[in-house]
Order: sequence, then C-alpha cells, then structure tokens
Amino acid sequence: MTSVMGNPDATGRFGEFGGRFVPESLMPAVIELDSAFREAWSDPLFRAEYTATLENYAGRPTRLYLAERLSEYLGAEIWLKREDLAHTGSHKINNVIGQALLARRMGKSRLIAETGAGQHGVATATAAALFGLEAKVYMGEVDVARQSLNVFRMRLLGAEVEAVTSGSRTLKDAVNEAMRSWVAALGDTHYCIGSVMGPHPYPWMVREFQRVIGDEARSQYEAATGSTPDWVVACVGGGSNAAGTFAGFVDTPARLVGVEPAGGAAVGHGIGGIVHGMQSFFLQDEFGQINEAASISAGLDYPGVGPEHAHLHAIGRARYDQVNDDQVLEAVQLLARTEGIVCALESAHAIAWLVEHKQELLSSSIVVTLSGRGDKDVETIAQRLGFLEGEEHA
Amino acid sequence: MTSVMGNPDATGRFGEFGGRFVPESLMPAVIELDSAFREAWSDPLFRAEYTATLENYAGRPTRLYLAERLSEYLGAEIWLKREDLAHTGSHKINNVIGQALLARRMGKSRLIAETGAGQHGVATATAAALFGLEAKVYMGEVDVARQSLNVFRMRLLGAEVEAVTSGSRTLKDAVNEAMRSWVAALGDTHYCIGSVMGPHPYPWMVREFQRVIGDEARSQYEAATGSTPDWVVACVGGGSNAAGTFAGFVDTPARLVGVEPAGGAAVGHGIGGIVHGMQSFFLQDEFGQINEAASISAGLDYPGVGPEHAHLHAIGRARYDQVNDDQVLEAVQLLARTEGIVCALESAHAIAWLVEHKQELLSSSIVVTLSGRGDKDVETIAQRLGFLEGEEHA
Amino acid sequence: MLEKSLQQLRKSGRRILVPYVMAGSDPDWLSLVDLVIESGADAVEIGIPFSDPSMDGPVIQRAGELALARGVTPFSVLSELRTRSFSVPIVVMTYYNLFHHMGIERAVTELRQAGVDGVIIPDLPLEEGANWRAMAKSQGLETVQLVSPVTSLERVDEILAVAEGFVYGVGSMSVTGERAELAETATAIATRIRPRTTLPLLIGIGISNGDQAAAVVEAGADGVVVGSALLRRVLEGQTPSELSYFVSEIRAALDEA
Amino acid sequence: MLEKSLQQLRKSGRRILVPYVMAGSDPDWLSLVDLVIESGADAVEIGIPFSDPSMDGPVIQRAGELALARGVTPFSVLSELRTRSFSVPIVVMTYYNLFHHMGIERAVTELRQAGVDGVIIPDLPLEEGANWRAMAKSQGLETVQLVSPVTSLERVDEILAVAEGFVYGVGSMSVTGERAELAETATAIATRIRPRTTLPLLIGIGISNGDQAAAVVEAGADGVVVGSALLRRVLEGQTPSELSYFVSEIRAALDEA
Ligand SMILES: Cc1ncc(COP(=O)(O)O)c(C=O)c1O
Ligand SMILES: Cc1ncc(COP(=O)(O)O)c(C=O)c1O
Repeated sequence: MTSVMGNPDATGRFGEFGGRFVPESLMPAVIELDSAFREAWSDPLFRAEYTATLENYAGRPTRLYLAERLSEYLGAEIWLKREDLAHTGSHKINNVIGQALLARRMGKSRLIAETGAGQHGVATATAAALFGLEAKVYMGEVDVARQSLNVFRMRLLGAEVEAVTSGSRTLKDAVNEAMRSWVAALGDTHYCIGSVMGPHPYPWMVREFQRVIGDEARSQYEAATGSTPDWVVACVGGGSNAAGTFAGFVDTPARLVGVEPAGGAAVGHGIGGIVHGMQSFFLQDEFGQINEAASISAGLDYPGVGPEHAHLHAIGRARYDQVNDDQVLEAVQLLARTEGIVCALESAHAIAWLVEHKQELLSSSIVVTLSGRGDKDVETIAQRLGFLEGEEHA
Repeated sequence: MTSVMGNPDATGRFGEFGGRFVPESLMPAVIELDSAFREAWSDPLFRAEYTATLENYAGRPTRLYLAERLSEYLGAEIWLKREDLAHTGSHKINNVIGQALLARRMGKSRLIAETGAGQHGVATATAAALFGLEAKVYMGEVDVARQSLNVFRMRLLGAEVEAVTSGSRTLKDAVNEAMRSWVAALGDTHYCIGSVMGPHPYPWMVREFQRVIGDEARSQYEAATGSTPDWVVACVGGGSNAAGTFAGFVDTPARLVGVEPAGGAAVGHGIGGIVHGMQSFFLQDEFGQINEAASISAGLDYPGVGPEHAHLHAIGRARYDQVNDDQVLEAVQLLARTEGIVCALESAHAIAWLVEHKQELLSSSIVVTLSGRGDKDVETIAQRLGFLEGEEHA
Repeated sequence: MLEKSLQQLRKSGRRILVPYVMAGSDPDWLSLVDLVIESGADAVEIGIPFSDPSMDGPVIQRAGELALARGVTPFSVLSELRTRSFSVPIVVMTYYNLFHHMGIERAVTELRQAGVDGVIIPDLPLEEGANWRAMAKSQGLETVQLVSPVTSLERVDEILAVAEGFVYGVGSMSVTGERAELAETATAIATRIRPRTTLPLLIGIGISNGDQAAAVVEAGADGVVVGSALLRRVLEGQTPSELSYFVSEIRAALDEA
Repeated sequence: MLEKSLQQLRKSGRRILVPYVMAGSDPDWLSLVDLVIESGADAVEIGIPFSDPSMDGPVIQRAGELALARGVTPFSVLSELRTRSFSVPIVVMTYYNLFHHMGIERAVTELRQAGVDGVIIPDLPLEEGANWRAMAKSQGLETVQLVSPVTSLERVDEILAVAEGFVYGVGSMSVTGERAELAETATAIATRIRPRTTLPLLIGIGISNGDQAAAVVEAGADGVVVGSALLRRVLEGQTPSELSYFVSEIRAALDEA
C-alpha cells in the first residue's frame, strides 16, 4: 500500500488487514474482478458513464447542508452530507451503479447481493432494472420481517428476494448465502457486495465507488468555507459510507470518526479474525465463532467491519466510537425536530455521537455523512417510541 | 388576468374560475396573505432565501432524466422531472418551503395543513421543524389508515396529526377541518394549503412556489436538446405539480396534458361549482353536493381541481385525460422495471397516460413530471399485486 | 319582509330571537320549526344540509349528515317549506354551491316560492356576491351579510352598505358551536357595529344560553341567533317540552335584558 | 503420514474413500468415525463446526448447527479426538478463522496432539496460506490444497507445487451437497489434474453414491470424499447398519471400478 487510503497492493492488504480468503472455486472470479475493476477504473469512458449516471439518474452531487438549528443546539457547526437525497434513499446507490456498470462491462447478465436493512438490496434491484440485468437478493429472515417496506420495493423492481433461514438469519448469513450461490453461477453472475467488505478487490472497489461522497463533501465544504472541517463523522456498518467519506478527507487535518452501534461494534468490541473473505475485526466468542450483532438498525447489524477501517484504527488515523439504541432513537428525533430530516437509524448513529461528544466538539466544524433516509425505519421507530399505541394500522 | 398563467387580478380570477369564497371571518386573513405574498414575491431577499433553501436543503434543482429504457419501450423520448428526489419525496416541499418562509415573515408561529397522501403533511411538518414553527396536520381517517408511513413521519417531525372523522373522511374533509380550525387561530397560524386550490391567493401563490419545477425543466431540457419538448405531462390532484410544470412551458408550443384519476376526475367528470373557497370543477351529485373521489392514490382523491386548470381546460391550452387504477398499477411496475424508479401512485398516472397514448406519442419528445417517490405506496401496491400473499409482515 | 318585520320588533323594543333548525335532520323537523316559533322565535333560520359545511362545528355537521343520509335535497326542503306558512320570517342558511348549482335565478325563484324571506350564505363574501344579491333583490329575497370580529371598520361599512334583512354579527372567531363562556368578541362586535347601522343587528355563533344572549343585547345587539345549543338538544333526543323550555329560557333572558 | 498412507494405498491399486463426519453433531459421533472406518474408509475427514460455513450446503450447515447448539468447540473436538486413535489418517476440515483465532502455532500443536494428520481449510487459498503451511509443515501436519474446475492450469501447477496429503479436486461448482447426477466438472477435473501430479487425487463435493464415485475414478481420480450424502443419512437418523451399508456400497463401487 502506497499511502493511507491509496490503492492497496495486489493482495488487497490494508496493513495487516484485508486479503482474499475465498475458496479456490471463487478465486478466479475475484482475480478477474480485480483486474476488470483496475482496468475500468482507469478508463475515462467508464468513469464518465459512472459519473453521468450518478448525476443524471441518482441525483448527485448530493447537498452538503449547513444544519443551522442543529448547529445551534450543539454549539458547533454541523454540515450534513445528504446521501438521504440520493435515489433509493441512501449512499448504497453509488456503489451499486459502479458495480452494475462493471458487471455489464464484464459481460454478466445477473447481479446477486446480500442485504441487511434492504437499502443495498433496493439499490441493487434498482441498478439491475436500470441496466436490464436480473437480480436476486439474499436477506436474513429476521431482516425480511423488520424491513418489509424494502422487501416490497425490491420485488416491485423485479428482483427476487430470498429469505435466508440459516444461522442468525441476519446480514452475516445473507452474505454466506450469497457467496454460496455465487459459486454456482459465476459464469453469468456478478456478486454485488454492499459494503467495503469481503475479499479483495471489494473493500477497495466499494470504497472507490463511494469516495464520491467524500470528494464531493470536501470540495463543497471548501467552496462554502475556504477551508477543511475539524471533524468528519460517519456511521459504520460494513463501513462503506464512512470509507467513502473518509477518502475525501484523509489527507486533510480533519479528525475522522466512525460510529458503530454498541451492539455491533466490530472495531470497538471485536477482535482480529478472518471471515467473509477478509482479515479484519469481528465479534467473536472465545473460540472464534462469529457472534451475532444486535442493534436497532438492521444496516449496522454486521459483526465485522471493512478491513480498511481495521487498518485506519490500527494506525490511529480514524477513531471508532459506539452509541447505543436509546441514543440513536433520541438522535433520530432530534434531527427530525430541529432540521425536518427523518434519517435512517444507521445514519442517526453519527448524530447520536455528536450529542454524546457535545463538549468535545464545542465551536468546531463537523462534516457528518447522513447516509440515508428513514422511511424504511419509521415503523420500527414508531413502535419503539410508542406512536402506534391504540392506533389503526393498515 | 394579463396572460395565460400570468398573475391573476386582485380578485384572483383565472377566466371565470378562482375567486375568494370564504366566510367573512377568514376574509381579512386571505386579503392579508395576498398582499404579504405579493410583497414577498417581489422582494429579491425573500426569493433568494426561498431559492437557497430549496437548493441547499431540499436538493434542488431536481434532475431532468432521459429515461432511455422507458423511451425505447414507448418509442418516444421520455424525460422525467425527478421530484421524487426532492427532500421528503415529492414536489410538495417546494410549496411548503415558500409558505413557511412567508408565514415566518408574517409573524406566524404555527402552520396548519390538510393532507391526503400525507406528502403535503410531511412536507409541512418538515418545514415547520426546519423553521422552528408548530405544525398540526388534518388528515381524513381513511387516509390515516392507508398512508400510515406518512403519519409516523409527521409525528416524528413533531407535528400533531388529527384524524378527521367527518364526511367521507378523506382529503376534502381534511380541507374542511383545516379551514374550521384556521378561523379559530388566525392570529398566530398560517394555513398552508397543499395544492393550487382554495381561495385566492392560494391557487396563484402555490403555482408560483411550484413553478420552479417547470422553470428548471424548461432550461434543463433546453440545455440538453437546444429545443422545447412536444408534450409536457403531469398528474393532477389539486393540480400543483401540473401547474408548476405547465408554468414553465405555457409560452412554448408544447402540448400540456394533465392526467386525472378516473375515479377523481374533476375536469373530466366534474362540473362547475364553488367549494373550498374557489370556483372550479368539482365532482357533484345532481343537487350540488360534493361527491367523494375514489382512486388508488390518496393524493389524487380530491373531488375538485385548482381553478387555473379549469381555466386552462376552458381555453383549450391544456388537455385533461383520465387513467384508471389498473393502468396505474401497470405503470408503476413498468417504470420500476425499466428504470429502477418506484414512483408514487399519483405520479404513475402520468406514466400510465404515456402508455395509453403510445401511438399518438410515437417519436415525440415528452417531459413528464414524476411528482414523488413511491415508498409511501409500496404496501398498497404490494397488497394489490398480491406480493404479500403468504408472507410474514411485521 | 324579513328586514321590515325585524325592524318593527326592534322599534317595539323587543329583542330578537332566531333559532336555527337543520332541515330534514329528522322527519319531523317542521314541527321543530313550529315549536321554536311557539316558544318565542321572531324568525327561524333553516339550514339546508351541504356535503362540505366548512364553517360548521360538530353539532351542525352531524345534523346535516343525518339529513343527507335521509336523502334530503335542496328541492325536498323547499317543497316541504312550500306546503307550509309560518307566522315569522324564514331565513335559509346554506353554502353557496347549492344555489350556484341550481343557477342563481332558479335558486332565488325556488326560495321565494317556498316562502323564504332571506338567506345567509356564509361562503359568499361581499366581493363575490354582487350577482347573487342583485338577482335576489329583484325578487324580494333579502341576503343577510355577516361581519366578523376581524373585519376592519372600513370593510364593515362596505358590507353594511349592501346589507339587507339584518346584520349577522359573528360572535366568535370559530365555526358554529356552543361555548361555556361567551367570547369577548361577541359583546365587542355588538358594541363595535351598533353605531354604524340602523339595521337589526343579531349576534350568532357561540350563543349558547340566556345569559350569553342577554350579554350581547346589553352590549348593543338587537338579538341573537342560536344554533348548536338548540341542535345539540335535538340530536340528544330531548322532548318537545324540554326543547321548548330551552328556547323559552333564552326568550325570557332576552326579554329581561 | 496422510500422504504416505494414501500413496501406499494408491500404489497398491486401492481406490481411496474418505467419508466426512461432523464432529459433535451427535454425542456419539466418534462411533460414526469407527463405523465408517469399519465400512471401508481409508481416511476420515472430520469437520469442526463453524458459525459461518460459507462453502457448505444445507446438510453440512445443519450438522454444524446441531454441533454448535450442543456446545461443541474446537477444543472439545480435539480433546475427544485425543482420547482415541484410529487405524486410518484423520483430516480435519474447518474454516480458517478457528485456527487464526487460536493462533496458528497453537492450532497446529493442538491438532497434532489430537492425532490429526492433515487439514482442509477451504477459505485459505494458495496466496494467503504460506504462514500456515510453514507452521503446519514444521510439525508434520499436512495441509490439503483444493483445485477447482475453474482454476487455470497455470494456477493448478502453482497450487500443486505446495500441495501435501492429497489433492482435493472440487467436483462441482457449488457448495457441499448431494447431486442426483454427477456434475460434468467432476470427471473433467479428474482428467485435467491427473497428468499434473503424482499426489493422490480425490474428488469431493457432489459425490453422492457408488456410481458417481466409480465415474470419477474411471476419469483418473484416486478416490473420493463423501460428505453430504452420508451426513444427510445421519441427520435422518438412519441406523448404524443402514449407514454402514451406504458406505460399503461406495467402497464396493470404488473397488469394482
Ligand atoms: C442508510 C444506511 N447507512 C449505513 C449503512 C451501513 O453500511 P455502510 O457501513 O457500508 O455504510 C446502511 C446499510 O444498509 C444503510 O442502509
Ligand atoms: C406525489 C404526489 N403527486 C401528486 C399529488 C397531487 O397533488 P397536486 O395535483 O397538487 O400536484 C400528490 C398529493 O399528495 C402527491 O403526493
């Protein structure tokens, strides 16, 4: 690796993390993908189509919005990077547009994907529809139930959704199932991983497809203030919105903060391990069995974290903190009531971190990535807050 | 009135339609509002704040997107004006930002609103939160049940939602209830009407706050093609997205088409009447009692239509057609599967019209306003299409 | 005939009581008209139910919904009225769309043929009502104008200039409905309008009992319109004698004021 | 010891049968190991259950889940093995994280002390395995390499260069599981790899019965690994004699091929 958040070497290492721990049956596929991505990413035509699709279709650039009432409340200057306004409602679309274009370039006619909150599944189904590809999405049975809105959206978009009933029936099992099915369909199928995780080149490739968040935010912040922010904050599930954001600021003095859910803090509470094709941090029991993550937000319920985050943590370039479900519910309401933005539970982790660290942040300027909108979560939130009590609910 | 879609005269007439049929108790309020709006709208500072809020906060300009796969399917060039990507998920935010700024300027501390699909209610709750105002939203009990997602969103945003149990318990009754409550709270409350309807100055004011759709689309289309489109199409409930769109193209040769739901076609099946403060077309029985509208889309379930549409129809400048629920369900799926866009049932009326008129439209270029996204409708659609069969549904 | 009759009462020193009855909310509604007349009404306001009564509170809404559910139409109300004559003037209250829908010429004719003396159309303000007023006037139908607590004095005078029958002073910034306490605006508007007109000045909306009625006439009004307070009792199924007692009480309070 | 033993069999002309047993899926699993040895196994592959068996199909997943639910751990499996010795080599199959988590030095030591001769780690490919292989080799633990139907010949040779024990030819582009029909890739990979190595070549994944086993040895393989087909029968609760019959059938088919 040449520099922090530069391109990884051929083995896909970020320091000691990353790599390519896949069965031999998948090895040719990830090697092919690596070279296809390297080639495409250095092809101006590919980049141009990727960028044009994000602009014309997905609504990029998303705004960097100075949240005045929240700023006032926190005594700091809060700039929200509005991925909630991207098509399909989260940053996941950035990555998926990139991978779908790449899949098409590689001659694949079909996408498969795992999904937790359903946002990546919806994004995949969306890109598949847009480019005329087939799509099948694996989703833990538990998540199918708690994110039913997104299940319907995927089906409406023409994707097949398979409820995964093995293991803990959440995101990690959906990843397992997607990998299993990929082996049997390598010829025509691209596995569209939804975060900066999995075997090389995924963590790198997904970060590159998401760096548009950070690159835009950097220049938007600069255009607005002539300077760089003191802090850059994003929630971390697999870590793609955080990685994409950090990539834009890693070479500035900004302090980078990834916010994990207390119930799924792979950096905070995990230890080194090798699962899902990568060496990173994972929640594990004393024997190395992977533990389930458990937080209010399906999209952060992943017991691992992208290997580059493990590295950024190891070298001290980024800080990783946790917030709990109650803080997150408070934060959703705070943002809704001060700024009129109902954000995703995932994104609310970043807001909750601001609230917890109010004293430390006083008078500083902070770019926060609001990774998605909260429509998919409103029912969960309403139930937790008791809004549903005694009400008709169709 | 000076020109088609110009400013109306002091009595708020569009030809024979419009006017200001309100009780004397409300008369000073609508007169005050008229002059406040006139003054604000000609104040560059007000305009600048309105525009800046739409840009920085609501994500404007929304894209004008050439939908290639849909175009291919229809044999015509379809450009979608992507109001679905605006903050809160529909064009309703444009109007509400304008009215909330105006309310603040008038010294009001509270907004009330009626809502059908809930999009205007959510937009109102959003703007209220953003500007630190109180909000109360009236919504027919029937709509509360069928658009529960939006009810939760409004509450999360801090708005009070009142289920209206009088009359048909849908949008028209919510309007009645909002007017009733406004009388009792004129001092501190602005009634934020959600469409180009109600007494003068609302139909004009709301059209002006929505003309940003048409103005943007006009210049985006021109920038992309150097020309103007052959057709401009939008769905019509009260008619605000259509009016805002048409305003940008009324002085071009484009043919303007408003698409009403077959079950709520005030222009198509209504007759002249005077309700909700305005003279226009309404669905009525033989005695002049107002009939309920009944379509699959709550946001178009209004038995009236904005007076300017009645006028555009009367003078032949715009054409108004209808599509039925089945066509709309087909259209939602068509757009989802060809373009990866799950649109609102309201907006799908415009797409359904394209499908029905495919022959007439062959080889022409068409700007279609996609007024909103479909998240709020996914459950309804899934139920109607039988996606829910035999599935767990949390 | 409406104005003349009320002016006579006024000159005779009698306070004016106008109860409101919803046409058709009950098959026997004409008996209720008789009952209120017997109990001391000086004119009766008769509501024709409308699907969207945006200026009415829950009681009058409910009465209207009952009437509509019974199949009552503007024509059915007018033909029932045509079969009867009353010892006091009849004032019809409804929303403008019903007349607009009939066509205003026909509406005025039908109203007159049914023996109606005046109309109250709450959603037809000064600016929009010229055609209607002209047509009505041409057939001797008097159109009552409303003034509200927030109407500027300048505008009050404009309204008074076209007023006929009586002036309807809106007592409360609200829709129709009862109030435990009289709104301050009810006495204030009476005091405010009184010096500006020689027409009978009645206060309505929110007048719920004899004390409140007395208070507004003491403030300068010539009388009151009583709607929801009466209709609520009707909807609750009170007996004719209970209803009569209620109207008589207000009558007495006015007479003593 | 694994390689040497299999090479001897190979030289003696015997086809090699390696059944797969999930450690701890049932309290009596060690009897199952004995049973398959008695029924003709030349080595036994013993699975240590892992929470995320991403290369296994439903049968082996289920067996692993049962074992984990019973509280089985890598250490419990190894200590059970330590109490026993077997007449054939023992090859442990599991995912790399369990060894990584123990630390590779300790893992290798524990495995050796438990009498394990070789390991199959499906998610530890050539590029990532150097440290592990070196450590294992230093203690005489043989690391089996897998080649798949999509591995290029160039890469096959690179893999074969570090291969020990035997070469595991992946018979099917799929996760573990039974197949009604033998995949074409199963015979093709045998034919393809055979000329490139003198190591014993076993085909696994998707070998479900005697006919299929015979077909791959006829195509050039030295034998087969049989996993899901056996484990399904175990999970279904077949009796020892039924299970023995199943293994013996494959043994016979191999011997006759
Ligand atoms: C809105 C949103 N934010 C964040 C995440 C977490 O993913 P990542 O950490 O890869 O950004 C998800 C995952 O579904 C999501 O939907
Ligand atoms: C998405 C969407 N489109 C259209 C409409 C109809 O309103 P209008 O005709 O005023 O644009 C609504 C109303 O709720 C809506 O939510």
